[in-house]
Amino acid sequence: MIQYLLLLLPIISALVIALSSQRAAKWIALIGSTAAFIAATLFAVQFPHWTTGNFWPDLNTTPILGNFGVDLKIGVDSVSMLLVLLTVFLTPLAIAGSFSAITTRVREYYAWFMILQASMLLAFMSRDLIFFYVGYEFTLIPMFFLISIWGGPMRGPAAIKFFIFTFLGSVFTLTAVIFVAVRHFDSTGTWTFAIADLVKFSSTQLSAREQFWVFVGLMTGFAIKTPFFPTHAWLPLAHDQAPTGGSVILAGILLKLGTYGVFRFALPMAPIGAIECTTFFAILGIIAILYMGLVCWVQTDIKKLIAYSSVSHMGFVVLGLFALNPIGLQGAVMYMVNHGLSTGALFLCIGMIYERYHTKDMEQLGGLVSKMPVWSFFMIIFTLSSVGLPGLNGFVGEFLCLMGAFVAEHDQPAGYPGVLGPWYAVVAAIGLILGAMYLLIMLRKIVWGTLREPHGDGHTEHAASELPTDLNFREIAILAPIAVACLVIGLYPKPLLNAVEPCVKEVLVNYPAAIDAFNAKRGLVNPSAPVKQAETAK
Amino acid sequence: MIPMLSITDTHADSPAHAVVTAIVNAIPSPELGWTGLILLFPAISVVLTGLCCALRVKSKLPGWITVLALAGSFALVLKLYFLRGDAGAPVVVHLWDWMNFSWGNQDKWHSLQADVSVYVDSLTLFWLLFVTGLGTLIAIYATEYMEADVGKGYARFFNGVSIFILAMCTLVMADNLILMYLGWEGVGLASYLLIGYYYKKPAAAAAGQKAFIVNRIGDLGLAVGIWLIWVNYGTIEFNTLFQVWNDADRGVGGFDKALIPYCLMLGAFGKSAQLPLYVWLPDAMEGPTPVSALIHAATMVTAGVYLIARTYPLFTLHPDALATVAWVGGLTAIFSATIGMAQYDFKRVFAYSTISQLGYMFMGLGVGTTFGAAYHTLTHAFFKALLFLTAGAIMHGFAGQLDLRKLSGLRKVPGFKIVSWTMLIGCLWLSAFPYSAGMLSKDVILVQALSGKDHGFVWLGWIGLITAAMTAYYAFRVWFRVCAGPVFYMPGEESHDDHDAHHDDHGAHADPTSTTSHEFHPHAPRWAMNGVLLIIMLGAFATGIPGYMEMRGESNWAQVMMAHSSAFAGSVQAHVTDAVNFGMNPHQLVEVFGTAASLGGIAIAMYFHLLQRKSADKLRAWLLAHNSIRWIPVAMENKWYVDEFYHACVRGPAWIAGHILHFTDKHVVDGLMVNGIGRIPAALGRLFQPLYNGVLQGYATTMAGGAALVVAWVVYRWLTSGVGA
Amino acid sequence: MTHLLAVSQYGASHAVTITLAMSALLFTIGLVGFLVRRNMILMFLCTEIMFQAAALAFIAFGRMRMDTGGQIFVIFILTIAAAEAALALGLVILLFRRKETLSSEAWSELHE
Amino acid sequence: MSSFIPMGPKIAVLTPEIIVFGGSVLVSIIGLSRSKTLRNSVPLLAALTLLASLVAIAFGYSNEAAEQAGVLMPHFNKIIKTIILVIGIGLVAISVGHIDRRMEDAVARGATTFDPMRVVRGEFYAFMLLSICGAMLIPGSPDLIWLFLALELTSLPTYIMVAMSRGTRRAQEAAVKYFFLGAMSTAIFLYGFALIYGSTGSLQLSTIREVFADQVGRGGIDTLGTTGLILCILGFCYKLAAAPMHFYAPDVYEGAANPVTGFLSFIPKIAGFAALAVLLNTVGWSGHAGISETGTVIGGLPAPILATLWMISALTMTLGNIGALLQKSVKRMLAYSSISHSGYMVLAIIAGPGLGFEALLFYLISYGVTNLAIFGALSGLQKRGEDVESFEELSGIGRRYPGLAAWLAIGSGSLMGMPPLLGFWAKLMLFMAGVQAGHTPLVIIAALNSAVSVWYYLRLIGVPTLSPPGTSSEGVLKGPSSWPRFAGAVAAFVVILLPLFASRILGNSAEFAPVRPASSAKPVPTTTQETPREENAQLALHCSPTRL
Repeated sequence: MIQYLLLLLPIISALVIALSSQRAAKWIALIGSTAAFIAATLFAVQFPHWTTGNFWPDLNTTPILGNFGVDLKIGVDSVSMLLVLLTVFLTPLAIAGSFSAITTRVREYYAWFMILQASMLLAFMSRDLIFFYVGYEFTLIPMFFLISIWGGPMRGPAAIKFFIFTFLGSVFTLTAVIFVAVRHFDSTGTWTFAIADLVKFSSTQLSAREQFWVFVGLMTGFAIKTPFFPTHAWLPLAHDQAPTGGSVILAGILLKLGTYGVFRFALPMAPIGAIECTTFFAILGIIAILYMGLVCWVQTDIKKLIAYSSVSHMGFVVLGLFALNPIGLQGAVMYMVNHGLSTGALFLCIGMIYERYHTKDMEQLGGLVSKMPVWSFFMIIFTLSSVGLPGLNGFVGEFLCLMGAFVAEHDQPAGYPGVLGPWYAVVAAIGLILGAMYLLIMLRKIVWGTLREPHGDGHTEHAASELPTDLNFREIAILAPIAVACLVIGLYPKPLLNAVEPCVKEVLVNYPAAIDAFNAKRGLVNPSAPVKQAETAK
Repeated sequence: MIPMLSITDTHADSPAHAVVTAIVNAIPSPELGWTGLILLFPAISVVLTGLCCALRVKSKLPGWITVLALAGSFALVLKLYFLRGDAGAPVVVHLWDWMNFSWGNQDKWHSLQADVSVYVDSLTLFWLLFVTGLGTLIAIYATEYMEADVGKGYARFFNGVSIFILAMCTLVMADNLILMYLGWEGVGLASYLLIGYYYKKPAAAAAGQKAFIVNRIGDLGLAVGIWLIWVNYGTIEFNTLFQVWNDADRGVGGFDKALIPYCLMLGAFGKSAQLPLYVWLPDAMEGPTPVSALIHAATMVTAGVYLIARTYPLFTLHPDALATVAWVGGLTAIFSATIGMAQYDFKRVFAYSTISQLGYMFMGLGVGTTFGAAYHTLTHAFFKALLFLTAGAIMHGFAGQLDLRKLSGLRKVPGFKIVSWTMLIGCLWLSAFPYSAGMLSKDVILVQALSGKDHGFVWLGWIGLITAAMTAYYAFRVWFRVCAGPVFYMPGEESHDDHDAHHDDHGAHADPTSTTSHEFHPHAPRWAMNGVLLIIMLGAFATGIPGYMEMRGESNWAQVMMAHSSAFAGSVQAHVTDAVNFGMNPHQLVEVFGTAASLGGIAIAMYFHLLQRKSADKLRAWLLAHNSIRWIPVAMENKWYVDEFYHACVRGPAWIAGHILHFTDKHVVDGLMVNGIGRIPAALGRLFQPLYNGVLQGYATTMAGGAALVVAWVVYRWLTSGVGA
Repeated sequence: MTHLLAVSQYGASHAVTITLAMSALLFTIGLVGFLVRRNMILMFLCTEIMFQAAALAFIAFGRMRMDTGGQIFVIFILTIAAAEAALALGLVILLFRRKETLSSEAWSELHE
Repeated sequence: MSSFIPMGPKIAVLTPEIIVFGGSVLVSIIGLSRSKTLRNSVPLLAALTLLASLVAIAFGYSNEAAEQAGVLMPHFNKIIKTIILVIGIGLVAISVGHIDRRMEDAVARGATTFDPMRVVRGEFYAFMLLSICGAMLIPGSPDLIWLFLALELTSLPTYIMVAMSRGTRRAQEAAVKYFFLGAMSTAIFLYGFALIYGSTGSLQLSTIREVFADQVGRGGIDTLGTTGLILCILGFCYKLAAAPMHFYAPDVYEGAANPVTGFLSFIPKIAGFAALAVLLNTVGWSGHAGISETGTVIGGLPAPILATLWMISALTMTLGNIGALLQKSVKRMLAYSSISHSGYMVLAIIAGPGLGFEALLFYLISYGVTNLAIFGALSGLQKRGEDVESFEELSGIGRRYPGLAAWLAIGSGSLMGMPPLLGFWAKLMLFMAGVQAGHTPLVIIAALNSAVSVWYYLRLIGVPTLSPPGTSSEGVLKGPSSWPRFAGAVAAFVVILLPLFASRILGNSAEFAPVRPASSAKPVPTTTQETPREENAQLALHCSPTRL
């Protein structure tokens, strides 16, 4: 039962907040989310099985639609656990980051925040596809309110667009899931939505055509959520308009739901379909990297810049995922975690600036290092992490994603042949340059140079009175843990890599043979392929 | 094959256990395990200076912390050197696991092993010696140079320096390519932070950014090189890599393999400011001068040379790879020399001369003498550091004045004696004055080039000789202008003392040009700066020793160190042949023409810049007056418009593309596609809206009609499919 | 019509066929009338015609099948028709009181 | 042909309906009472009647007895009746305080005296109960006459309810439209009945089923029967508010008073679906419909029927959703939404017994409860004694009445299929049923449609909670009675909490016997391969382990 505690904590906090006073709300939220963090950390330490890729040992189930195999099964393996830890780590920080920014409808804000956390945790911890979907989808509701109540001037359209587009995608995902479950029922006679069963069934029993459509269906939802290149239109607006805390969660965790879905469901469930689409999605990833890199370059709004950069960064994840080899997948998982940390922190930094100057326009801000050295320090650290500077966390994922794509050739002797190849990685790696370019330009404009502040302090009277020129203790206490995490992961990612490894192997279990067969069809024979796989291709 | 000493780790299971293991491994082992401490000292310095920064320490404490840490590293390096000697076996010390994971087993291609491990062979030691040694000296120099910033940017500066030394040591001590990449980018970061040290100057901020971005282009090459190496050899650890290369895979390979040297080359060219990617280095002079001396002259920019020397065996994978290196080096040398001849900012002159000298080093690598390249790196590190530090002392004394037309006769200005004379040594060494260390190292390269048989290396040798003459000219152009001649000086536009004040915000200060030399009192360097200058000068003399030994055909430590490292392993080290030009063998040729070039260059400089200063202007005017040749000075003074070229051809189109794509994103992807799709349902709804007109008969008709349509459809399906009733 | 005639495998007489045709015709008349007339009373009568067309069909089929069910059904149809008539007339009177017109077009306030 | 069934057991099975009928009589009399207390107890009485009927079902209904009494789908019958009664109680609750509102006000103020000729409360609840009674009779219909009468019993009172729900011209216009178009649709399915009778020669549904099975065995249902079935389906579409017979719905829903709209969007719909199930039971879902996407032969409705329903389903959900996008009136929007939900549910009908019917029932429960939450909230508000109808009037009422805004939001979330609310599980079941029946394309259309629907449901969530209060929402106050709001609250909680007990509910409905095997138990004739059909039979067994 202990695993439910993690889910219940935020829900209970939300209820308590809803019944509490406006003043106490934020503290209750902070305590609740910190408790969730402590609980998750304790679980992580107490049940270290996740590091070896196993789930929590006592996989209890609570049947909901029992006769249709929909059971509330909670458990984590290492990838889930990493994302759970990311969630519980970022949420208290995002809550603390909202203390001074949220002045209206305070209770509602924090209550929604806690509900958001619960639903994200559900999505990451569920071992049942339907409950994954429940968590995945329900995040929309709190996020919708967070954006449309406490967002910027364009909050209405932003929230609606965000909601409708992600909903539109996820109905396809749901249909694909149902399709697999029904086919499972057709051939075995039992209903189940357990991830392990469906993955096993789908990857081995479905025909190539079915797998293709299942994959397309699943990806439609995940691609919009992630977002992949042409489906990213909701993202800049939503990120830009969301309140700081919302942006942090949106960029830090919600986007990971999409890539987590790809990793956990789309790839393992439909290997043949995935292989057929690999080139397509990899190219989308590359387009995202380059296209968004260029778009970022011409942004004048910091928050929009970071928002667009998220799309670009997610391109790396996509590339890593579709490398379909351990290096790429490891990289993708690392990138998910690291992007959550660094982009989340960047949004927090921007929020702190916005609270002081009420502008996010880079043309109006400049040279802040001379006024806010502490803030600038953090900003530089997180930007560099985002740039992918080795030694900070961003590098690990980025390098591995690209390397994964690079080595994903048909004759790769590593036992994991791939469909992509060096050219994909080389073209995508131009994104490294673009990333450095737009992020450093941002730094140059707002951190370095001569001090520029928005004209007329008329806007700043509410906030300026409360907040000191540079960061206060609370704000430092928010950013410092993330900075430490960035550095630690950057210098010692080994435990994470070790933990993720079994998961990655599990995802890839059906791939080498299928890829060899696929490549053989294209006339690319893998000399080191085992002989037996001619028939497994069918 | 290569004996190694490896302290292997136990593979960690739990995070906590892993941390403990890492710490245990970092503790010096009875043998050479303490090698890792070379990295630890700068790391401690980074932390401590960072703390000083946070606590706003208002003393020179951070400076001395750095100096101590660097000196500690240097002492360890020396100890290591004396313990191991010139030709010791590589030392591998595992510190902790980094990006290390495997699938299947730990074999090649089945794992990616990039740990934080130290790999020290003689090549590493060679670099470490001057990196830590010069680092320490320059740090001492900087404690005085930066004293105006105490309490402001002082700690930040030394933090940057510590980061740099840490990253540079990581770079040269890395046991694998990815860790090397960490160091590679780390020095880039330090460079970025230090170039932008005077962050209020937009030019400084822009220069730092430019350095980072241009370097990133090179880094891209390095990254691709790393991936290619992994694809082809299944490992990125130097030890294993060289073993594989030695055992089985020697020589030219397929396309994949042939690309490796070119990718690595790109990285090296970026970091070492070679031809297509050199543009960042001149701008990098915006940084404080000790930084220019340490990073942008002596150490960091030689990382490219180090990279090629380190992976030298791989450069045999394509027959033209080394030739490309040589030619790029040679062309860079002469190209940047032409620009150096026409610059008025003497720090920039030195910057171009750095690029040019780096070109020599690459030429050396390319024509097959890694010893020459490494030796030139060493000599260059000393004399160029010396030049920059003297330049720094002058800037320090004259409020940032860098224009060689506005300073003259400094050797007679009180307090600037040591500066002037050490600068003279630097200039002599730079202009390859006969039997100076600069000449000795350059000669090794040129002799090798002139004795080359293919790839037109002979021509390269001649280019080298011509460049030598140009080098001598611009080096002494600076010295004769600044240190010789009548005493005259104008202070610079900004005294870097008060860069934190808002001096350029309101124009409250008087026009700087109106500040005459009468009101201005030069600020003479004190013991730290002068002492460091003298020590480095001595060092510059000392660097000649291996050259003399080499000249006399004796084996010397530099030669031995190169020969026992990967820079030699199985390489194509050619021997000097007896090719004859003008009746002379290459040795004689270089001796004669080199001397002539050096002395000729100095003589011309003396004429134009000491004896007849007016005639320089006249020559310029004459050149400008003739349309057919006026492009020469214009182009040289404008650096051949390379920046503009990049701006127009690379940055511009990309920037326009960015705008176009942004527009597309907003109006086509979002506006047309997404919103368009979003509008479809409502538009369809509007299409059907007239049917709900509120009239009873209308509804009845529509219903009946709709029913009829459904029936019609069913009948149609029925007729066409034939299935069913 | 050919399809209708095809059912005569059960031995339907010509009379049945004609009755069925009559029923179809009646239904069509009712439907068309319902669609084209604006007077609410007439419209209601048209629905009654459609009802009776169905009733006629029931009788015809009952005859064809020699089954009494059809005729029983007709009684219920008549009952329901009567109930509907009562309802319709009540409604029409209510509306007439309101607007002094029987035209259905007068009642098109609710629309898009 | 028709087996003789003694009267006694039949009446015993009909006890619930008889109770409701008796209640309607009682209510109509008490409504005329001069005693205010008695008058006010009318809704309570109606609700108690329904409760009594519910008790009668819970304790007095057995599947065996019903089967003895000639009910073709006994368990389905029971569940449908239960749903109707439970939701019916809610519908009674949300209509409290609406009828005769002005009259009662005037009496209370002393402006007028009570005049039994001018009050309609008694009749209103009587009609409500009658209509519910009619709907309850449908799923157990043994023959066409019964079905016809039950359908008419369901619809005729609703015409009057619309007219009397409020005295406005709009209500009368709605009534006239509803009535005339309803009469037309009745004529259409009546003619369909006639054709079915002509094709099979019987009014007994069991006999019809046998004859149809026989016809299928000889190559397919004949033209007459097919035409009759299609006409019936089209006629029933009117009750479902399904395309192409849905055009009346927006106007009528808008014109009627809020509680009546709530009634109209549920009772006729469930009646229509029950009728459709009863009718289609005669042709069965085990015929052959064609080749599924996955290449296996799937059983299903006869091809023309399937084609009709497929088209109706796709059209209905699409037209409903795109229509709803443009509305300014909440009620019109809800009308279109109701249309689109009919479209989804037709999908369940297509999927057939087993999973399909379970999905249908679950969806009906979900839709009914959710509807109660929304209409409860709407009926709980008033503006100068009138119904609240437009989005503008709801703008920002969440500030003053957070509860009502929450019920609206929860209801909307459930209707759009937002997990973990009830509507999501219903839709999940529905999609599962659709996919299992091999209609993945239709499921995809449905999925797309539910994505489209998000737009307008979001408005219903957003306008009360997020928009600033406007001029037209200022006068909006709580209604005179708190029962509608209470019913809405209960329904909203059910929407949230019921999923936790979904297992139990579905566990029950899984037992219902959808189709009784034809007495002669003929093997289903095959025109294609044998083996897949065998699998298919296996499949059916899996669907309903206990019921065959």
